[in-house]
Amino acid sequence: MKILYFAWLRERLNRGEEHVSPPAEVATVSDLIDWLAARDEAFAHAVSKRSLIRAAVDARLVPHDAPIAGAGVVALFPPMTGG
Amino acid sequence: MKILYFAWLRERLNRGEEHVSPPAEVATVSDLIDWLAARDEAFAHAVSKRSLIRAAVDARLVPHDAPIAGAGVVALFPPMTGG
Amino acid sequence: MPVRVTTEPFDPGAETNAFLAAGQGAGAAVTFTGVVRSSPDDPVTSLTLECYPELAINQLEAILADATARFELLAATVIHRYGTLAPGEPIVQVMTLSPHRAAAFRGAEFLMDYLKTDAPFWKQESGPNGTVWVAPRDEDDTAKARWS
Amino acid sequence: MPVRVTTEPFDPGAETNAFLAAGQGAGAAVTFTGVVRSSPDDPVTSLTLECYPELAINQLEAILADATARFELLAATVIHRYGTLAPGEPIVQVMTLSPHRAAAFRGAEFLMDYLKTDAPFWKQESGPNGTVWVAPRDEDDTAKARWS
Repeated sequence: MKILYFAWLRERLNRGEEHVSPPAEVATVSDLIDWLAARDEAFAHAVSKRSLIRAAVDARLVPHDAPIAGAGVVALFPPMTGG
Repeated sequence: MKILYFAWLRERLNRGEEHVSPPAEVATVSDLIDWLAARDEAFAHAVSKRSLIRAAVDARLVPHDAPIAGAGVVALFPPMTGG
Repeated sequence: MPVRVTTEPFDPGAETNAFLAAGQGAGAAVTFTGVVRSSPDDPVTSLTLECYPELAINQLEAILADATARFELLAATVIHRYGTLAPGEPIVQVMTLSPHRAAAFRGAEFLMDYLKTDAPFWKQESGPNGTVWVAPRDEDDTAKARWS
Repeated sequence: MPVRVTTEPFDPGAETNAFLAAGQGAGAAVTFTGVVRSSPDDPVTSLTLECYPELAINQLEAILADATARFELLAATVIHRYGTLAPGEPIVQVMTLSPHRAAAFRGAEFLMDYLKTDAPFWKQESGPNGTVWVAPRDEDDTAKARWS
């Protein structure tokens, strides 16, 4: 599974993407964030305010309770500021 | 004093402008319309619904009770449909 | 020239670009373009606009000054054609510039609502059944009334 | 192409003209153009937009479909740039076409309100004091909320 990071989340993690293989019990976006945070203190710190983290699964915007089973790409990013 | 007519008022009167010399007691736009109507049956008929007549004095939109003393040009026309 | 009343065709995109070029540093620009409408249900072969140019310029300048003050616009322009136009041809264009998009949108709508009822143009539509003066629409009075 | 997400500059007026040319017979077109803002009080030397293009295209297509249905638009287009832009350069343009001006205005505002909060772009402003990520504005959430 490929994870993408954007904007200040990308900067704080110092990477735009990574490949991870979470175990099967990591079922939702929320679970994935918890699992990534448990592995990496910098990540845990960057996502400590969960309400500031948005997610997309396979280029579809999803809520944190969305399933990630079978997902190829999960993206995590701050609130969008386009336009 | 020059009088201008526009749109269907111009068409119904069969003229776009005319020069008139109303007497001094013709003090307002409303007086002028009455005075013109008294002279000309076609005019009286065309302006019979007064709420459909708009007026400008010297290229300024005015209400019917506006004075016309000293005016060079009075314009009479139907509701505007621009844009 | 923020008010232009003309029988000459104008190029909507070129006008927008000139307007934007003059407003470097502002964030939000809105352009409204009204074109001669024609549809299979209601075919129009041409639209003729009659105009009283001196009054049109006075009225449009007053409407622009009002909009500019009310919405704190950085710039605003109105272009209005008259004469005989073919379907698809631009009749009117208003452009507004503001630091914020809400003001730019409000300003452009205000200008259109006012000029529909307060600018001395009269439309005459020609189609397969003849030529008729376009009647004023109650909606246009309603649209204008919401600003007061 | 009703959605375009690109690092290439675009020409606002040329886009408006192409949009109008495709919509002959409709009465009302609105173009909103957002440009990189800079002012003496708040000088910006450049604006960099980060983007997740695949998601941006999906989101913008969904927003366009929603606007088109909701306001019965005849056509609608969104162009959004990313990369590094100078003050005065166009960032975003939305265009709407409708038989009626109110729908064209409403549609363009709806598109702007939604894309401000729902399209995956992130702005970073550079000025004399350094480079900062632009914070989301509460007003943008408020603006979006009024449509629901």
